[in-house]
Amino acid sequence: MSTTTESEATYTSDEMMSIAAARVLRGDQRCFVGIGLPSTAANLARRTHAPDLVLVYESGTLGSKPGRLPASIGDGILAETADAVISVPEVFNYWLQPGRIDVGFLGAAQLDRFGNINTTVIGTDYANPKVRLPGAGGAPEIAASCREVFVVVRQSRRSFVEKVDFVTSFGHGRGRGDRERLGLPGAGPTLVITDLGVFRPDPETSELVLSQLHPGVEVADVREATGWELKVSPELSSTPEPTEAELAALRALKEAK
Amino acid sequence: MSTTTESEATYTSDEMMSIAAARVLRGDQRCFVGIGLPSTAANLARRTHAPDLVLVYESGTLGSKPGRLPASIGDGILAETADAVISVPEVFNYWLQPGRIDVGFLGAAQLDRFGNINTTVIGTDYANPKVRLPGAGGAPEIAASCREVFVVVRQSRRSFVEKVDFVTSFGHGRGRGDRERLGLPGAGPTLVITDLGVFRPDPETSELVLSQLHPGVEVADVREATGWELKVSPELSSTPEPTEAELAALRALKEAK
Amino acid sequence: MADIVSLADGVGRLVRDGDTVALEGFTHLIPHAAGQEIIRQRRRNLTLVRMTPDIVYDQLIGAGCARKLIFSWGGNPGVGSLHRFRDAVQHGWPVPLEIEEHSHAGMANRYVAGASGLPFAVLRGYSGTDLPEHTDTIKPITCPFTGERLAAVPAINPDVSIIHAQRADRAGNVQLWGLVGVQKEAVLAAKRSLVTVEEVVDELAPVPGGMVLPTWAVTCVAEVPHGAHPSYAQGYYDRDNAYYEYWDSVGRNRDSFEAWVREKVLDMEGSR
Amino acid sequence: MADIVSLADGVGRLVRDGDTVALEGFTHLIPHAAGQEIIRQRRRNLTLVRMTPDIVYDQLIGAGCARKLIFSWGGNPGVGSLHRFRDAVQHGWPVPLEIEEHSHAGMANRYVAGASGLPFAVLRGYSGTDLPEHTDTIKPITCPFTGERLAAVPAINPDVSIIHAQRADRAGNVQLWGLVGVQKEAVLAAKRSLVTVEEVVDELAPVPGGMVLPTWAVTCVAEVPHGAHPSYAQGYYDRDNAYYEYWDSVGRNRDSFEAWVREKVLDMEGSR
Repeated sequence: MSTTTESEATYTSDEMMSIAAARVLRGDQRCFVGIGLPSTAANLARRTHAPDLVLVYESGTLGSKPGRLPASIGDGILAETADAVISVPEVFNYWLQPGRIDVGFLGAAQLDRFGNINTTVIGTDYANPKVRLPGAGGAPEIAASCREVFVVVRQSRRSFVEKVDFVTSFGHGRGRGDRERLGLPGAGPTLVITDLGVFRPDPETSELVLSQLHPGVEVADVREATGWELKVSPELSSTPEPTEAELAALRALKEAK
Repeated sequence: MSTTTESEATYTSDEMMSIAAARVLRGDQRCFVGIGLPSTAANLARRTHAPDLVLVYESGTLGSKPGRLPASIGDGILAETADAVISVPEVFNYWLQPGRIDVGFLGAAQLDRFGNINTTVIGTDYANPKVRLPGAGGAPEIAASCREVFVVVRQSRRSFVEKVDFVTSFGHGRGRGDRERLGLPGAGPTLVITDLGVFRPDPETSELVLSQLHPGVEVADVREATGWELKVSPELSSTPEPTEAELAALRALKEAK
Repeated sequence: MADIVSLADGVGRLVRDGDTVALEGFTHLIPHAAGQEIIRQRRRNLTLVRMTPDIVYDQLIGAGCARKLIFSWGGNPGVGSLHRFRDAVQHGWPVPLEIEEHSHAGMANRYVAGASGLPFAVLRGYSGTDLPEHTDTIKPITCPFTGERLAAVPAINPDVSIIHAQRADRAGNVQLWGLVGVQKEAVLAAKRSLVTVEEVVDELAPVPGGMVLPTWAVTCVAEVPHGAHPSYAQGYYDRDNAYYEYWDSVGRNRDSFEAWVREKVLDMEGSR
Repeated sequence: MADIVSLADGVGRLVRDGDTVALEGFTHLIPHAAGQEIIRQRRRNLTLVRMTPDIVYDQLIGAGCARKLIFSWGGNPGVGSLHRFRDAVQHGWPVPLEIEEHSHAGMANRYVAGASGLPFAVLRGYSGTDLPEHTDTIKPITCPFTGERLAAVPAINPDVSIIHAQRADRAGNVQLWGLVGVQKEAVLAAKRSLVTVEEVVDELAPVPGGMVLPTWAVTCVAEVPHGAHPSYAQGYYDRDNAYYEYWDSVGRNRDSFEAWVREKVLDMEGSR
């Protein structure tokens, strides 16, 4: 999906999504980075307003500073530019599990009303799925152990569903208090960034609520692309347009080899 | 204790002990080396008949090849000459615990009739010991997990006792079958080398039996230095005298800085 | 002491029909050549274990070598789906594929337990997810000191583990560096192991970030230059990102896949 | 991000009366200077944790800083006994010392659990020994898959861990190499940490066998050249074996020890 707004700068909705996602990261944070959209956003943040952001990849790198987008989660550039390279068991046991990471930045195939994530199967019969997806990877424990979780996902009725077919990574369960009941240390998904806007859990119910609209997007567009009866925050705001600097940094990152 | 035999070569009983202990190691073995007498014996074996003997130290070295006797279990020379240097948790978890080490070579403050080792306290009141010894170190799990255990100890009525005051490292318990009942994977102490002779567990009872006398030592001398009613193997043999080459290698090892 | 053998001899000696086989290498040093040799030797009914069954296992699964897959993430990294894996799970082609599915944290800890000679590992994992409902190798365990509930997973102890490394010396000591993933654990957890290496050298000069697996912890070493391609070997060659795209087109259809297996694997018999 | 501080400030800020304090360094990189600074600042009622309480803890115990010791081997390596430790255990001098005694394998795993955010660790340990009878932090645990019985030990999570390393950069990233013992685990298990280093440098050049602790995993770094003496710092200075012999003569008697503390520690106030 590629749209153009009326503003002077021409950019795609994917670019808006990556830029909006990058903006939510701060330089004093440690971010556990999933590959794909999260990695683009985290690297963009490092190239723009958050040069000190610490990137942690599950392939075993602490503090990677890649000069281009890694092609995979284990791209050699992640190891070559890291402060420390460690084994995969150590990443999960010594660094993720004890809650040392501020932000877990995840993607999703399906995301539901309470921020639960599915990357396992489409269809409710696990043994005979409609579509077999890649599976869990590091996500279940990232979603459990990071202080908070940001999700970046392209939004549609297929991806934004009332209830995920399979809970690969626990968000807010069926509502407020479910994480506490399970003893999960982190706050779970506190931000969901899509190509249409930004969602936050309602503090009372933990249901995802539209809190920010990207330029040129209407609430009706978002409802159209949401598989549940969407609630809109009374303080709905607008995402500032991408700056020239943000767009230039994003495009340079994607073009660099 | 320093004695001289009638043979031409002049050597101490400690030298005989170290040489007898070195002789029992083979080049195709991996040996977990305790510091002190075991380390002297294992390094002597590498310098004489068993150059391929793999030395593992609990400080985290696999395949150390020190050119002199290490002054402690973490002497820098052990790391500098090792095939691999690893963390202390890894030594115990990945290398000792799964039974990868053929021989555990231990010392003892007290050793009893069934090869149980005490390096914790002298006296039977743990809270108010007569003598507080250093404690367990790596020995309990070395004694449990190595395929077999060799013990090298200076023999006296104080060190060779009917029953140790404290079981720091399990030998054969109170007799045959006790190791199996505990599910211990290794064979336990199969050889005890002292400054007087060599002892092996009786295959029926697991009681330590005198099987070999060092030159110039009489059975009566050994009985005198044993705190239980000593049994002597019907196949009692004599330890061959140290060769000139063995003595030269041992002395060179001790003198090298 | 490890034996230095050819790749064909190493696979022939160590991998048997019905074995549980782990090929590890986390994005780096993936033992692709060894995987293709297993296809070439027509092994069957394997239980394949791997955290990230990417192209290397798509090939083995498509070639019908596997009856079961134990894994935590099955995709073509940076590209998309594994079509042979999906076809096997969704349609049982060419043979049905049983799956046992974990998270990375769970799989990593299963290897750690295997390498440590323990029957299980403990982690904070799987809470609130649907995985324990479908995977019976995830069980609760209670801390005997605090009463807290955690997850337990059983050790993985493959019959044979295969990894790729940069170098070995002539005695069979293996050296690898860069991202080391879970390779040490995979080798130490296994009953037998095969390490393919870029080269066998006289001496292993120390390398920052390097690790050495002593020869006595490895069964066989085979010199297989470029043996990780299309994955990469730090210090030797880069990842062939175009191949990962190419694989998407090969793997997408049964026909194109079968043509590939015939031409690029089976007909290459004896070429190593 | 770690703060770069003086040794006196680091100890002053991080070590409080009654704390559980771990000084680690397995024969190599033992943080002796930091130990003496704790004596100089007259900390009391500490629970000291250390696998090998050698000279560094003999000094702290003799100076009356400790009420409890958690350990696995207490001796003067290569020399003999720790006289101050023995005097405290056998005669309660200068204050009674409670002990909690483990094996190395148990202590190492307690640190691993602490570093991993787990409440306990599992090992094959202590079987048939008298340790579990006297140490209530050893309990049995049953494998939920095989039914096998193993030992469980609780995590160690010190209030503060102190280690010595070769170098740090100006951002507070710490680099150490050679025997690395259980130092990483000790730091990661602790609520706060102090790393003394031989030198603070502009850039940490990679070193074979080296490990880096990122600045955000450390609380304070203090430059303390020769801070491991009489232990050693690989690449900087050798072990002072004569000092270990000398310590035997100092520690043997209360008088000689007290003279040593006065002259070599307390009167050196502000010298760092």
